Amino acid sequence: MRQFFSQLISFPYFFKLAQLSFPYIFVISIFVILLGVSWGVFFSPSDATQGDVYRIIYIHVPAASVAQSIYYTMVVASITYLIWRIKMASVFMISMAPLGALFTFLALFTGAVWGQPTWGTWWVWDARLTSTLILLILYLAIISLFSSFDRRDSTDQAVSIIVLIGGINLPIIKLSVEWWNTLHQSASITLSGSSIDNEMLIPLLISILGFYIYVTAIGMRRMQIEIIKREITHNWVKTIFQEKR
Amino acid sequence: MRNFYFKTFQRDSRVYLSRSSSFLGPIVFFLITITLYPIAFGSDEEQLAELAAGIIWISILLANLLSHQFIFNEDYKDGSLDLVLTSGKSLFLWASIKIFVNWYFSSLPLIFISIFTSFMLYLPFDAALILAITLFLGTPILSMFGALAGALTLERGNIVGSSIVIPLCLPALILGILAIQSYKNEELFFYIFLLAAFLFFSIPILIASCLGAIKLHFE
Amino acid sequence: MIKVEHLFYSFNDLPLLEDLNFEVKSSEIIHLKGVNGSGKSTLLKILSGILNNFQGKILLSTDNVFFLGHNLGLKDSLTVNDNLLLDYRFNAEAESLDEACNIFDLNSLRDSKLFSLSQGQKKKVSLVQFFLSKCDLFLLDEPFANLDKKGIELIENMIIDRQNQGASIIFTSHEEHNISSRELIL
Amino acid sequence: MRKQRRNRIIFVSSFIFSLSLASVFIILAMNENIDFYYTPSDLTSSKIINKENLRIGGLVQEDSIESSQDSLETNFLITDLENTVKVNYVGILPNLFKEKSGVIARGYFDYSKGIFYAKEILAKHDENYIPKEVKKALVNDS
Repeated sequence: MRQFFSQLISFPYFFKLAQLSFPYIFVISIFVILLGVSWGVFFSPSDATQGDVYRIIYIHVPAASVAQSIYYTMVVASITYLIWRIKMASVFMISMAPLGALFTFLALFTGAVWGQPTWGTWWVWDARLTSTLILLILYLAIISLFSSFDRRDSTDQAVSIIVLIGGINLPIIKLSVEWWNTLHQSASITLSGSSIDNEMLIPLLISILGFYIYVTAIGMRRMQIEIIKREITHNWVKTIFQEKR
Repeated sequence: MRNFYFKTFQRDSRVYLSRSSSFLGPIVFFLITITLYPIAFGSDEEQLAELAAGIIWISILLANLLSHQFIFNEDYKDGSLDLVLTSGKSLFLWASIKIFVNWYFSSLPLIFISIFTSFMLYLPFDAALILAITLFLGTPILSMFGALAGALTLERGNIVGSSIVIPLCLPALILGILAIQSYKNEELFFYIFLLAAFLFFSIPILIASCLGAIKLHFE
Repeated sequence: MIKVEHLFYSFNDLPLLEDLNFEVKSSEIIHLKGVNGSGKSTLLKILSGILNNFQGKILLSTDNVFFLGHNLGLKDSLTVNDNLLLDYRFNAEAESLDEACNIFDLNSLRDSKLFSLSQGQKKKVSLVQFFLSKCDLFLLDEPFANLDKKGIELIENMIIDRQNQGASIIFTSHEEHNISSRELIL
Repeated sequence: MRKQRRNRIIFVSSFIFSLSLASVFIILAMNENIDFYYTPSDLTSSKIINKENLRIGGLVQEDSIESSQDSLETNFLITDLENTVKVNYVGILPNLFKEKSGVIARGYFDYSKGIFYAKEILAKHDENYIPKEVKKALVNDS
């Protein structure tokens, strides 16, 4: 196990592993997403109060879930980087932040599309939407930090500091935003059980799973690109490209 | 008492007082933004009273972040930071003193001025007192976030820095405004205690990360 | 005083200092030489504790270090007097301050703000700081730059004074100086 | 070395000091024990709640919504199935505002008239997702 981790954080090993596994993971993710979404959209029953509009849940909820999870994994990576100076952790943060921003935007966009028929407006300043918007701003701020330094190490460290502070602060922001606006549906999926009917829940869980696999695949690709950018002068990168030719 | 920390305090105070721009800049900025709101929204008494807490807090937030962006910048450029690093003194204490001096000269005047402007925005007297209390607790948080933004972008000193930290200041803003809005209610102390908790929670974490951010530039 | 073993330092993955080994004893004056970009300033910053991201071992027998860098660490918006009085490295009494300013011809400028001074005059202010500090190790980056012949002689004498008090001095300079006990070439 | 140790002591002790102060304030806040909204029963009970921005929550009672023809004024009853309070509101109602659905009103309560004057009405969104047929069955059962 230990050996596996030490290999995983070495750039050439990770690069090769990602190169080998990417096509499989990518294809599986597309398959699972298609399964979950099409099941949800075409075969599951329509909701009693919201009708068919609720079906956007099969994209909205997975996107929102992925967007938040990416941030929390980035927080773990930032701690890893700040304590052990593992470069792979910073590669991870820098590759994942744009993905996180993308999925946060997707969650907001689908939320707006969903809100139009249910609330009668594209945007409501309620707790969940507001904190998602703040998450998006935070992602964009982190991305804007990428180019503010002359040194790679400084960028990595600045990013991990701000990711960590944001990670500590995010629950507090969420809590205060909720005090600010105590109203909205509470989270539908909880550990103790769900208020969603099984027929709707299963396709939802499948598409959530699909989104996670998809992010893993794309994240690996992005990390590969970032690794090449950093290690372009190293011999192992050169040999890989020579083999390709 | 002529040691390192005391001298840092004196030096920074004198630097601050020697330049009217750093002293008056935030005040002018604050007064102008406060004036813009009634011009934009109209001078309806009831409406302004409803918005007053938010207007003052937002203006202070922006004025504060802008004025604290350059706390460490000058020291970095003129080499004073090098000397501090060679001194072997506690950087934590040094940064705390610097932030305190900046807070004292740029935020404290704003708190007093905001009490007067709150009457211009028809905020009731009781609410104005609560406003002052929340600002006392809240502005140090904003100062520290501003300092962090400045420390992260020492070389450049651009707008990126302060835009990073604005979303992180949100709890202070929300708790402050909620406290003012419930100035007649029993929730008041709930919000004020939480704001105080957020302040003391932020102090060590933010100053430590300021130092981390400064050290990025010395590697 | 100083012992450096296998010192490596790189900037943006480019090696700047590679496997540096040397030793400085007390009462030694070291003239650090090297072409531009060879890492002289960087070495002084590492020794003074400003830069920490190096590999290797540095043993210092004192933490009472005086550092003079390219950026002098003076506040432009304060007067010469304030800059000297609020320097944490020494507590200047009126007499010694007067004496030091006399030596460097700064007495007439003591109440003027630093930004009205020329480069050479600013340098002199930081050399007054050097004169008044009592440290065991002096790291001086280009102490002779921006100074006239008389000033250079003055500094050379001050360095020798410090040596006689048992302190070690490392300085960089592009010119030849016959005060140094040893030259170190990067 | 000694200096470094002293600096670390300063750092750690101020960390602990600040964080413990923060937790003291959190405990104080938690002891405040506040209600985010009151029920109609709270209002009709003998204890007088004199608050500027009072929130009351409950269900909109059936057949109680009276909308005025020529203005945006609406009167309705909020119930917690035990007591009811009359609410007066001038403004546009949210889309999800329906009979028998959850609602929160912000405003003040006039004890002499027994009317709650709302400044803001928030409709509560249903957080259960159930298929139409199942819901029908549930309704029929009850």
